[in-house]
Amino acid sequence: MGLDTAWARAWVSRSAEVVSEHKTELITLDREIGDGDHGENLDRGFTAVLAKLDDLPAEARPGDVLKLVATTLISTVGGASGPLYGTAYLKGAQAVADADSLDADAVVAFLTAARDGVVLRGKAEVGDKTMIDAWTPAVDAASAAAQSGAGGAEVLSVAAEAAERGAETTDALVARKGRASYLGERAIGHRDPGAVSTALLLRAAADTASAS
Amino acid sequence: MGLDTAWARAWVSRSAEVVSEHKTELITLDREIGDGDHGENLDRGFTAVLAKLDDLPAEARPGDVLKLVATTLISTVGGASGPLYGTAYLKGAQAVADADSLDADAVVAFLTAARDGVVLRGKAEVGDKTMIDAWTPAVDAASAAAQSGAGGAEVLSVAAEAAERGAETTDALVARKGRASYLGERAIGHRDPGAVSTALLLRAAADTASAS
Amino acid sequence: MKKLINDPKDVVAEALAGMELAHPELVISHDPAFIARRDAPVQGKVGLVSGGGSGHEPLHGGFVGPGMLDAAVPGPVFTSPTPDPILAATKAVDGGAGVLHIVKNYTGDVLNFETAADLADAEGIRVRSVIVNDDVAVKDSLYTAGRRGVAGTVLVEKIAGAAAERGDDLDAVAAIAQRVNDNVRSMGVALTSGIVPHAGEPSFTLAEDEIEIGIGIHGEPGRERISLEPADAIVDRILRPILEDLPFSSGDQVVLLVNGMGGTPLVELYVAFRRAAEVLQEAGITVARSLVGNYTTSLEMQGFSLTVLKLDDELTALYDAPVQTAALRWGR
Amino acid sequence: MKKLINDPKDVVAEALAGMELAHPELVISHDPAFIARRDAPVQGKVGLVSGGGSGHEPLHGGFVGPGMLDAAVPGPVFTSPTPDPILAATKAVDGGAGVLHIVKNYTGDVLNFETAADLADAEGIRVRSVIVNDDVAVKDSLYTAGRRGVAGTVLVEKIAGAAAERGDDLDAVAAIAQRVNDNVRSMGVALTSGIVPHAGEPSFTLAEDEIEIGIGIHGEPGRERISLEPADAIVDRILRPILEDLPFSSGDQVVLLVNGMGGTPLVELYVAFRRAAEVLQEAGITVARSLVGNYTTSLEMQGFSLTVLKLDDELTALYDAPVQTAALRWGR
Ligand SMILES: Nc1ncnc2c1ncn2[C@@H]1O[C@H](COP(=O)(O)OP(=O)(O)O)[C@@H](O)[C@H]1O
Ligand SMILES: Nc1ncnc2c1ncn2[C@@H]1O[C@H](COP(=O)(O)OP(=O)(O)O)[C@@H](O)[C@H]1O
Ligand SMILES: [Mg+2]
Ligand SMILES: [Mg+2]
Ligand SMILES: [Mg+2]
Ligand SMILES: [Mg+2]
Repeated sequence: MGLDTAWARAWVSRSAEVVSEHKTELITLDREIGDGDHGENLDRGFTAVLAKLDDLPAEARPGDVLKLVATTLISTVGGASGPLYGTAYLKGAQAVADADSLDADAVVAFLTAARDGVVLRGKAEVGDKTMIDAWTPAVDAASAAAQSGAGGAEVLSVAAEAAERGAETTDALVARKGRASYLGERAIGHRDPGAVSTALLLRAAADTASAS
Repeated sequence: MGLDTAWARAWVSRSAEVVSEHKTELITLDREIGDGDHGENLDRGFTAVLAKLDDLPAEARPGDVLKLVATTLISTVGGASGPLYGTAYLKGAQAVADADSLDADAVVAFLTAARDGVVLRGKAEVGDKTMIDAWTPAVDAASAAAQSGAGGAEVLSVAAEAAERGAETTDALVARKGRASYLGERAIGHRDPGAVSTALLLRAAADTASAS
Repeated sequence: MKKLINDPKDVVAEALAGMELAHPELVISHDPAFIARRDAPVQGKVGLVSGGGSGHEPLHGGFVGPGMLDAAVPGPVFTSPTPDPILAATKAVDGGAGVLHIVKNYTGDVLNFETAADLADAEGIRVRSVIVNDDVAVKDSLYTAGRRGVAGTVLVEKIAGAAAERGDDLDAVAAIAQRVNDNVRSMGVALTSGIVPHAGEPSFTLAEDEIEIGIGIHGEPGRERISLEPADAIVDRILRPILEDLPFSSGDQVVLLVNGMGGTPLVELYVAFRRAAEVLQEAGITVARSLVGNYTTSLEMQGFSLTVLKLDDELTALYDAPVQTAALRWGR
Repeated sequence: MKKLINDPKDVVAEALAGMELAHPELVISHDPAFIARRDAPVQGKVGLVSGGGSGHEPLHGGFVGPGMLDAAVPGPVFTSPTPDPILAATKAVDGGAGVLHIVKNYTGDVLNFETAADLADAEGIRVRSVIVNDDVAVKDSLYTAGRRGVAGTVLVEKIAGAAAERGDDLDAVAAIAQRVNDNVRSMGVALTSGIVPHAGEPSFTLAEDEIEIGIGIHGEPGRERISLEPADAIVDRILRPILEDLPFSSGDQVVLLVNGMGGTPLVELYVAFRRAAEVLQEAGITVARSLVGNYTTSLEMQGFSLTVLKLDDELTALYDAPVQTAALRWGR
């Protein structure tokens, strides 16, 4: 079995679990440098996605699952992260729309399109202390791994690892996008909640991929 | 020298001093069962009276001094005590308008008219926990003393003594007039600020009378 | 104490100066202090004067203008003004048809307005007074200074103002004001206390989970101190004594005023309005007119009051008549 | 936390229900949640939609009505609404002349309105957006999410609303809204923090003698935290950056808005207004129009903001044009 629709469904289920498990942590991170709702927002979103998953037809492709995630997050999350994650999944889904199953190149295409979607909407660069600080290292590591011949699951694992490292790098940064940017130097020493949730979601992707 | 205009002026000066000395005490009493402004109100009033005292013509009678106190208190004190004390001095002044000097009967007439003025405006009875609980015992004691032949200064001294005892009786009472009435049983154990200020003013009258 | 003030003793004078700069349609007299309509006195119209201690804004100054008050007399914070400014305001707005004093039932207010009325009378101005006492929280009014005047005052001022504007004579305007008072009932609740500037500390203290049911607008004690409850339960608790008092009955048309005490967010007042309107509906009472907002405040107190006025056709028409003041405007 | 609510998660829905009962002149859609003029869509008129997190009332729902907004979209407290209700409101008010979105500059609001605009566009409705960013407290806007939209939003909504009402086309209304934004500057100060219902604790904490200069309306940090000062000193401190920013100059005519953050008594707002007006006068700037009150709040936060809008003849005429909403009414 490859990274097919069953995997995509499994990823969504695992994402909902992970977000719920880390809800309080994400809220706390967001309270420190934002407005304390990031965990609440994502949890509301993924709970809604989960509820809609059963409505998908049996013949749905991975891209259809990802598109459902996109539209549901957009219409339920609100705040900054709703449209950003929504666009990420939407653009990523479009990049793999025709695939019945994702190979390493498709995974890279998905991640790249997702990251580009976030940048398109949010205009953040690496170093701005946003979720981009997790997404971009993940994309870079994934494409390097794919080029050296890794399979889809391994590419996701490398991406998750890079996203986690990327999230850690936000500790030292002053924010230049999002609410944390008003804090100036006071944001230093705190981890960006969106970067942390990005790493959690990619880790969920990798875990479900290696179990497939 | 009897209770002439010089005495009336001395009484006013002493009243201003006494009110200022006891301002904080009156505020504290009023804070406990009212709104904490009684000392402030009276101090503002007697300061204004003092400032106007010099404008009185040399030929002014005691009644003219007392009328000046009345109109000035009315126009500067505000709250409940302004019109009440104002009416007291106004009616009292009218009762002794023709006298160049107050004998014992005139003192009784002054006190009676003053007390009746307060009742006319405020409609309180003895036992309602108001300044009437000081005024009425003072009137009663004064007229008894005058009937037994006491002089004006002695009558005032007896009145002050009775007002002080009267103020003390308010400790045990539930209020039925003024702001303290909303407290119900919670007013018990607190002394009425207006009864205390009445006793202070009558004591000032007695002290300056015996020094005249 | 954190307040946006300079010297506590200057608060009222400086706020008046601010009103003067902000509202060119008003005339401000600084000493004696009162606020009047620019076109006062309106010849042939009954003049309406209200006033009382400051700290309840927009009451009364925010209700001066066509269709409502001709003048408002602000005393020091929570302290009745003396008769002098009341007299001055009365003279300033007398257009020959006499003047109605609208007075909240507090001993200080009543006595100072009474004295001013006597003095105006001595100067040949006819004055009538209506005492507003809509607060049902005060139960045994025979054994107290009587029911307090609270947010119902706004409705008395609005409706009497409309009666004066349409040309009613002094007795008729006074009768309308009295009819509003007879048909309006209010009760309030405090979540926190306000702070009088010159006192510098809260007027009373409530524990972190306590609220005072039946609070007065100067922080006077109410009926009971209870633990914080959901908004709906609080609304039910203060609406019942209001409805039982008049009594209101099925088929009545009412004005429902949900009045903020100063420090409660508008979003919460609407939550309370919702419940109060629902309860009235269930009782067969039609909420014909609604007001939600800070109209009779107690400085920064958190809390609210409910006011219900039973309408008849005439009161409804007068309520609907145009009004143009800083804090209440409609029609025209 | 003492709040007049039931379940924190129901606050916005219950307040909407309250608005529906209190304001028959509005239409309330509950799911998706938005507030619209009863007569929407007005054929041939540009529709105006604004919205954002709740907790800033009367912004935006209190400004729906003739002469101002056609619809307002309330998100959860302090959280942007999603595109769905924004889209629904946009469709509900499109009278064929297109719709203007007035959006406060917060990443969440901007992105969700952007998405809604895209979706509306896909359905054949022309949408233009104006981002309001009047808060001068944010200094280095290149290195932040940019200046925040605060109380100046009220003036953008009022004046653009008047332009739409007089029949301007979409581009013209958008240009007027943009011109207001270009000429309006604000800055605020907090004495205390508000409490978000679902958070249950203050958004930030200030010591008993501290104030935050340059506060955002969600409690975002400002320029500095200083010791409490007299009102005049605070006004001077926040008025200077406003005046320097545009810059305003002698001879200018302005609107001066003294906006309460929710928990500051009106009497204190007038004290602040007095000082601000005096300082402007001394600088040769004429306060041609004034607003004092709670217009863009932050729940029960104590504090205030100053907003100054430089007028020209057209903006003045549009400002003066009739407006009939729950929280702003004049003319007609
Ligand atoms: N312009 C942006 N580009 C990329 N990510 C952003 C941007 N603005 C905010 N974010 C991300 O969004 C996260 C906050 O999301 P959330 O708390 O759900 O929304 P809000 O800030 O509206 O409350 C931040 O931690 C950050 O990672
Ligand atoms: N109806 C009344 N009759 C007599 N005295 C009264 C009455 N009401 C109040 N008082 C007196 O006035 C005093 C309070 O005066 P003050 O604090 O100056 O006025 P206010 O109550 O308006 O703040 C009370 O202590 C009481 O003695
Ligand atoms: Mg957040
Ligand atoms: Mg007192
Ligand atoms: Mg008092
Ligand atoms: Mg948020």
